[in-house]
This record gives sequence, structure tokens and C-alpha cells, in this order.
Amino acid sequence: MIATHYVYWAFFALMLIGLYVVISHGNLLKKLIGLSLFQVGVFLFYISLGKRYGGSASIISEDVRAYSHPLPQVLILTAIVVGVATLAVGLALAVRIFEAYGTVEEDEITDDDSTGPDGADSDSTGAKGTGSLHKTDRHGSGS
Amino acid sequence: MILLVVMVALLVAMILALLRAFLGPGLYNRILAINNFGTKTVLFIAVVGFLFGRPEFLDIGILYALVNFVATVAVLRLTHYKELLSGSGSKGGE
Amino acid sequence: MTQLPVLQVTIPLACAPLCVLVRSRTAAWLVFLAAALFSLTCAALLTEQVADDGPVRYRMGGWPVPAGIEFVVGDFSTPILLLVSLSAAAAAVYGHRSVAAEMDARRSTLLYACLCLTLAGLLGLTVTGDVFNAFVFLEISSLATYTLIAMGRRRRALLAAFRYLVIGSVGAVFVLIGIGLAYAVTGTLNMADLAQRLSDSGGNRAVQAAVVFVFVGLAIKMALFPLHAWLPAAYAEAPSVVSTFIAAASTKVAIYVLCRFAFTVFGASLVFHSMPGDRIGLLLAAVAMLVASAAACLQNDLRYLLAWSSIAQIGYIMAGVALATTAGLSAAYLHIMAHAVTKAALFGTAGLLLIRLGSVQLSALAGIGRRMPWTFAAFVVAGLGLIGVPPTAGFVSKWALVAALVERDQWLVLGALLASSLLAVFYVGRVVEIAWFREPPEGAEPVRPATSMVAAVWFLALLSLYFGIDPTLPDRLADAAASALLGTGGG
Amino acid sequence: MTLIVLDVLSGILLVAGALFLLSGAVGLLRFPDFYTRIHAVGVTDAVGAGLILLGLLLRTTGWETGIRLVIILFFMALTSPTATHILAHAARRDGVRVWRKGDPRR
Amino acid sequence: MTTFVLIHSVLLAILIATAVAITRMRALYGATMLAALFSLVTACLFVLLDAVDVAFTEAAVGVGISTVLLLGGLALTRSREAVTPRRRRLPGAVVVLLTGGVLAYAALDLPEFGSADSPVQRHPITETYLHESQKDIGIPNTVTSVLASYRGLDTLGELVVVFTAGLAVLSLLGPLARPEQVRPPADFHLADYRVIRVVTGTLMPLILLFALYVLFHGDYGPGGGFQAGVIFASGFVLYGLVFGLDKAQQVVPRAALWLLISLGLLVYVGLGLTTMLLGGSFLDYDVLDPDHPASGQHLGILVVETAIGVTVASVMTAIFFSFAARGVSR
Repeated sequence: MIATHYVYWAFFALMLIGLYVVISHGNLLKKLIGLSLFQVGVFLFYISLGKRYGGSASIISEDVRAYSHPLPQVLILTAIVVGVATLAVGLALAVRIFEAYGTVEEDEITDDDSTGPDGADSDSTGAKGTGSLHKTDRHGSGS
Repeated sequence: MILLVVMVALLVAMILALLRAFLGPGLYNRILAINNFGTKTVLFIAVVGFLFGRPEFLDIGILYALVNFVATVAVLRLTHYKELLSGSGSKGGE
Repeated sequence: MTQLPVLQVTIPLACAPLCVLVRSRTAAWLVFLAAALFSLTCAALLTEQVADDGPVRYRMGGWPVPAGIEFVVGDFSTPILLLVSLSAAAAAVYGHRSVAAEMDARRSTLLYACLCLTLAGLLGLTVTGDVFNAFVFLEISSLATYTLIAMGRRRRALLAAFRYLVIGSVGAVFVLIGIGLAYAVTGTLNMADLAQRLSDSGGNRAVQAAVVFVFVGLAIKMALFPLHAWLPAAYAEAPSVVSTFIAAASTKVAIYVLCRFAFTVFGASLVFHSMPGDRIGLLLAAVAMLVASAAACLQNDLRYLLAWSSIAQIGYIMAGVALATTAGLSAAYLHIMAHAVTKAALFGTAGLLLIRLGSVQLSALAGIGRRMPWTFAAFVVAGLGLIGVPPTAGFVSKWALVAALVERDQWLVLGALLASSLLAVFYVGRVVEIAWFREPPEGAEPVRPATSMVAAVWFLALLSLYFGIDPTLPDRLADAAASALLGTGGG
Repeated sequence: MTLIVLDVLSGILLVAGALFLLSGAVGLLRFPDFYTRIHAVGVTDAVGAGLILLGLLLRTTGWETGIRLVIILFFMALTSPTATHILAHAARRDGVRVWRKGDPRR
Repeated sequence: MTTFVLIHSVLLAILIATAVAITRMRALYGATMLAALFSLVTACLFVLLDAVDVAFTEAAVGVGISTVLLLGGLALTRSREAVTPRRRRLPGAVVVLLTGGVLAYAALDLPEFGSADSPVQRHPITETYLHESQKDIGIPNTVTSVLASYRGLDTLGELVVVFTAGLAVLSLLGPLARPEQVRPPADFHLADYRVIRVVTGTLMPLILLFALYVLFHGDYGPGGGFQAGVIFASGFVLYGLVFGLDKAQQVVPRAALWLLISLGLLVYVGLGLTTMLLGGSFLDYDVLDPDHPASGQHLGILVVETAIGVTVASVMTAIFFSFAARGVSR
């Protein structure tokens, strides 16, 4: 069991490590790093489904007898792209959150939100929000 | 057989570089370890191709040689710009 | 005509880059409106076609299935197509003035582009017949939704979007793991092919795990209790037009995908008989109804209140699905449609109030019913629909749900449903009381909201009334959908 | 005959390259500070990688593989010393201290 | 096979050790470095598992773009993580235990790794993809045929995801700062080093050339539009890093980026609609050349790959510029 499945166990361990970071760590950037670890575990799992002992990369050539399966590779190419897209959006959000709250620690942000003016009324932070809007507007109007 | 020996040497060298990356200390030692690991990766890809009889995928090796450089430049540039902005001249990021 | 399924998805998709290129707010809005109306037309034509000739299958690139990807439009997907397109169209009418009031021109074009992408993603998710392709569409709609939520006015919108991004991505990866496990056991990704190959693998533990992963992932996406944590802030902080649209469409599509996986991929016998899908589903549904309705009573912000009530409504729908009977599924479909229309109207009204008042804290709403009578009347009509008072669509669907629960002797769930409805009377009543029976602040003038926005809200509210008085159309759609899901599948 | 010579020659190059790499890696781990480590790695890596790639070059059959190896060799020769150079430079600018005899290892 | 298992196990051990180290490292620059290392190991594994195209992408994405983006994000936020409080650990541990339990349960019935008669290998589509594709499409790299033709819709979806990410970052971080608004370069400038200027100057054309090669060689070897796009973008990233943002933006003006981001996607969808007008179904490249379906497929795949390359390159460049400009304008 272990001998034939050691690969899967390793990938599962990887996914779980990533998942733990996503849930338990409070730093938003660390969460994103954890998310990538989680995803990479899944990617490797898929790729290992297509692997065949003695097989070779699925680029057809005359002197090769057996090929590994191309389909999981195609799926994972797509998934990698989705992963990096998510990472980019998450990072951009984290940067904006840092600008708005001055921190990227989830606990501190939550504290700030419950004690800050935002909880009661949107005015003060609304002004802040519009401030950044104006800034982007200035950049954007010329584009 | 010789290729296998080279492969084992590469893996050992990778593990040593990995330990350095874990131990640090500081950013620079880590960058150095990663840069070194990148070289090993290029060689790994080249050797694995020969080992399993399909050496024609060396394009990946070329790409790694390039990307490794871009990453190193990026690390130096972006970590600096942080220090310039915050004004704290920390010693190697730790 | 044969090309309809693909046009349904690709035209809204192609509209997104157009929105970016046109650079003017009005032009981008027109593009989005055109996309929504086009997809509504497509959906209507497809509904007719499916009702007449049975399921439509479309093979991408002409490749034979399962080597290629196919789109399948059956009775089970047409109600969702109609619903998504309709809410997009309503959001488009509503959005023009709402967006103009809430953000600058350049970001507006991006907002419309993202709305097009969300629309296309949700439609694609509905029609696809390939599990991995479903994952891709799921990610398109999710990523666009995160962006839309982050465009909200307050800084909390950023946090809400980030949380949703992290939780939603974990959910998507769970779905991906589930698909991977099923793929490992069958070697295929096509839904029909999967169903066929899985039919005799009831005892396979990898398949059972696949069911668990897909369902947990989708439960996150549809905010089923206790995986709902992302939803309240996400709906409440998003720009009004966005919450109007996604509150109507996005969780509903996730439930639809869950049904599709449960009934036409894994098979009802595996999910609801070999595995305790029915008991767990009913339990979570009952808890969701109670907890979320109670939480809604405690909210002081109208939009948070509505968002919590959405979580309770997901519980109603889930109860219908978990019964896995024709009556239950039919009730679930009815409630999907009824609640989508109702909740879109409510969020639309909340957006109108927000623009005029700058805040939708309940305390700020005092006397607003007298200052904005037309707007608030729509809120009351939709609110009655939320409670389930006749003659609204909400009543019809809840009645069907009650009947389905009684049929299977689920008295506890029925009790939860009634208790939750009582709580709904309380939280809707509280808003109405504040808005109509409290004195408006000194010197408050009557306010005139934008006509197009009120028109959109009233359209939705009247639709809810119409379906309450004459439920033939939704009944027909829901019955056909339920029997298609429970029948041979056809997926 | 030439085949055997090539084979032996490539074997020697590969083994020598592997030895260089190993010694560099040991240096990376064991040397006391950043500058000594970058010295160990910078020198051995370039030589080791070069030797291994040359060794592989002698084993190639098709020209396509050969040309790729040459390109890798070229890129490595270009980027690797540059990276080492700017790294050491940046470290010195940044005030990473040089290790003297008797200092604790870092 | 023993060789394979040996290398494979060592790499897996390295991978898991790295993952653990990443979770424990609170200095986020260090964690990012380790994440790059993690990605290098992953790529080695992909090569070992015969997924050369994936390794190619991982190289470009994991080591290149992800690292640069993470560093960009870190430069704009805080680089040290707070200690994870004890109360946060429990929920993670519970979820991990539950998930791990289900995964372990699943593993009991998973097919044997690497076996030639697992369901994946036995399914008839294996035959379709590996052999019939040679007749129908005629491209040696089956990954490219599956990607661009059999599952062309997935790839369209992938491109849409990239496009959405581009819109998201641009809407969040604002369109790119104008060159004249950029502050004068700070005292530390990599361009001050003559060596790096010269090397970058030499490398730039080679990188762009290599990107083109990857784009057009994707039919025969690993590579394709996405990888080419990312390589192209990393060329610009390198240029921007060394010579400064303003110079880089002179090379690639913002208006052009907006156009290119949308253009690739429009071309892809447009190709699909064209095939429909010509009487085929969506993305049925056969109809592009009715007499020789295989050459129609070639043409279609080429257009698709180019479209992907254009959008990906411009989105990635725009994302990088957004992050960098945010830092400079602050």
C-alpha cells in the first residue's frame, strides 16, 4: 500500500501543509503563499495520475514506445494560470488593504474595524475611499 | 551509470543548498542559495533528459537559466526599494 | 439555431474586452446591456427549443465526446439560464445611474467588463457538460466577482473581497481535488461519460471522497452553513449593482452545479443512499435557516441583514435538494427563482437608499418610507415575498417546499422552516416599522431617486407578485427540471 | 574507437563537474560567512556546470540537442557571474560584515 | 524504475521539507525566496513526471512572475509576519485533520501510481489524443493539440482568467503611473552597475527572440503561447527593473497595453465565431481550410497561441508595472 501509493501521500501532505497555512496564519500574504502550496499539491497529484512507468513526455517521436498521458498536463497548465491569476489579484488586494488599514495581519485589521469609525458610520472612511478613487481617476483619465 | 552518479551528486548538492536556504541567516545567504539551486535545476533537467533517453527538452533548461537571473535581479531591486522607502537600512532583511 | 448554446456564453465573454476598449461609461454600459439582453434572448430561445425537442448538445470544435468538451442544455439548466440572464438585464437597467453615482468613469468601464465576465462565467457554468470546464468557468466568475466586490466604497470591501478570494479559492481547489479523484478512477472528464463509468463504482472509496470534496467546495461557493463566513460582508460591501446581480445569481448557480454533480454525475443513489447526503444536507439546511435568520434579526445594517437572510434562504433551497424527490427538487428550483427575483429587488432598494442617505444603518432609515414612498413600496412587496406571504412567488415556493417536506415526514426541518419564516417576519417587519412608523429627522425633504433604478426594482417586485398569482411558467420549468435531474439524467 | 574515447572523455568531464559541484555545495554550507560562501559557490558553480554541460555535449547524437546545450552554456556563462557580482556588491553596500578569524560563525 | 523512484523520493522529501520551512519562516522575504526554491523543485518533479510543458510554465510562472509579484507586494506592505496566536491554530488543525482523513480514505482506492493499466491510461481518449491526433491535427506535441484544439474552450477560459486578473489589478492598483509623475530614481540604481547594464542589454533581444521561438516551436516541443507570453513579459520586467520604470514605459506605452490586453482575447473569440460563420462549430479549425483539415488545424492553433501570447504578455507586464508604479508614486 505505502510502496505503491507513497507519491499520493506526499502530495496529500503538501496540500494539508498549504491548507493549514491558509486557515491558521493571520498574515494575508502568508495566506496567499499557503494557497499556492495547497494548489501545487493538487497540481502534482493530477500530473502523477498521467505518469506511466517507462513512459516518456507525450511529444510524439518515432523511437518512443510509451507515453505519459497528455490530458492531466493540459488541465494543470490551465490550473497553474488560474493560480497565478488568483495570486496577482490577492496581492493587489493585500496592498490596498495595507494602504487602508496600515497592516496585513488579519487580527489587527479585525480589531481596527470593530473599534474604528467604519463600524458605526461610513463617512470618515468613505472620504478615504473616495480619496483613493480620485487618485486613480487622475491617473486614469488620461489613459 | 556515470549519469546516475552525476545525478546523485546533483541531488546531494541540492540538499546542501537547501540547508543553506533554511539556515540563512539573512536575505543574502538565501538569495545565494536559491541562485545556486537554480543552477542545479538547470543541470538536473539536462541530466534527467539524458538519463531517461529523451534529451531534446533542453528548452526548459534555457528558460531556467534566464528566469533565474531575472529573479535574482528582482530580489535585489525590490528589496532595496523597500528599504529606501521605509528608510530603515536593515542588514539583509532579517 | 444550432449554435445557440455557445453564443449564449461567448457573446457576453466577448463583450468584456469591448467594455475595456470603448472607454466611455455610457458606451460600456450599453455593451453590458446588450450582452444581458442578448443572453436573455438566447436563454428564452433555448428554453423553447429544449421544451420542444429535448436536451441540446453542442460539441466544441466538432470533436467527438469525450475527447472534446461539450455543452449540454437540458430542462435542468434552462431555468437557471433564464434566471441569470434576467438578473443581469435587471442589473443593467439598474446599474446605469447607480454606477454613475458610486464611482468614476474609468473604473466604471472595468466594472461593466467584470459584470460581463461574471455573467459569461455563470452562464458557462450552467451549460457546460465537462467537469473541468466547469472548474474553469467557476474560476472566471469567481475572479470577476472578487474584483467587483473590491470596488465597493468602504475599505471593508477590500477585506471582504480578500476573504472571499481566499475562501473561494480554497473551495475551488476542493472542487478540483474532487474532480481529480473522479478522474483518477474513471479517466474521463465528460459528465455523461463520468456518470456512466461511475454507475457501478458505489463502493469505491476514492469516488466517495470525490463526492465529499466536490460538495464541500460547492458548499463554500454557495455559502451553505457553516461555510457561509465570506458572504455577509461580500454582499453588503459590494457596489449596489453588484450585490443586486450576485445576490440573485451566483449562489444559485453554485446550487445548480451541486445538483448537476449530485444527480447527473455521481448519481442520486450514491450520494443520497450509499452516502448520507440527504441527512447531512437536511441537517445543515435546518441549522442554516435558524441560525442565519436569527443573525439577520441582530443586524443593524440593512445590507448585512439582507445578506444574512440570503444564507437562510440557501438553507431552504438546500432542504429541497437534499430531499432528492421530484417534489423537493421542484420546490428547490421554484425557490431559487423566487428568491433570486426577491433578493435582487431588496438589494436594489437598499442600493437606492444608500445613494440617497449615504448609509443604510437601520437608524438612518427612520421615516424613509414617507420620503421615498415608491421606492419603499417595492421594498415592502419584495419583503413580503421574502417572508412568503401570498400572493408572492415566495409563498408559492415555500408552500411547495412544505408539501415536499411533509411528503417525506421531515417534521423537524419543517419546524425549522416555520421558525425561520417567523424570524423573517420579525426582521422584515423591523425595517418596515423603522421606515414607515418612525418620524423622519427634522427638515428632511422628500427625495427623488433615479427613475431607471426604481423601474428596475419595481420590475423585479412585480415579477415576484406575478409569479405568486400565476405560477404556471415557473411551475412548468421547475417540474421539468426536477424530472430531468431525477430521470435518466441526460447529463 | 572514437566513440569509446568520447565516452571516456565525457565520463571524466561529468565526474569532474560533479566533484566541483559537490565541493561548492559543501563550501556553501560549511563556510563561515556570506562572502566566503559566495566565493565557494561562484567559482565552483561556473566550472562545475560548464564541465557537466560539456560532458553531456560529447554524448549528444543530434545537433538539435547539442545546440541547446551550447545555448545553455552561453546563458550560464553570461548570467551566473553577473548574478554573483551584483549579489556580492549589493551585500557590501548593504553592510553585510566580513567574517574575521575568531568571529562567531554566521 | 529504481532510478526513477530514487530521484522521485529525494525530490519529494526536499519539497515537503521546503514547504514546512516556508510555513515556519516569519521573515516574508525569506519565505518568498523559499517559495521560489519550492517552485524550482516542483519543476524538477514535473520534468521527472514527463510533464515538460507544465515544467516550462512553472519555470516562467513560479520562479519568474510569482516571485516578482510577491516581492512587489511585500515591498508595498510589511515584510514580517506576526506570531500566529495559539487560538488560531486549532481551526487549521481541525480542518487539516478532517481533510487529511478524507484524502487518506480516498488513497485506499486510488489506482497504483505509474501503472500502465490505470483507468486514466486505459480510457479510449488516450488513444485519441496520442495517435488519432497525429492524423487529425498532425502536431507531434500532443499537449499542444489537446490544449488548443480538443479542449480549446478550456484554454479560452484560461485566457479569460488572465484577462480578468489584469482588469482586477488595474482597477485595484490604478492604471499605470505616468512617466513624468515618477520620482527621480533613488540613489541605488542597478543601472549604475555597468556590468548589469551590459548584460541586460545583451540578454533583452535574446529573451524576446527566445519568446518568439517558444511561441512558434510549441507544436514540436514544450512551449506555446502562454509560456511565450510570460517570457516576453519577464523580458520587460527585467528591463524595467534595471533601467527604471519610466524607460520601460517609454518602450511599452500604457495605451498600447490596454489595447493588447483586449486584443488577444478578442482574436481568440473572433476565431471561434469565424469558424462558426464558415459552417463549423465553435473553434472547429477544420473549416479554415476545408480541403486540408490538418492545415486548418495548424492555422487555428497558431492563431490561438499567438492570441494567448499577446494577452498574457501584456497582462503580465501591466500587472508588474502597476505594482512597481504604486511603489514609486508613494
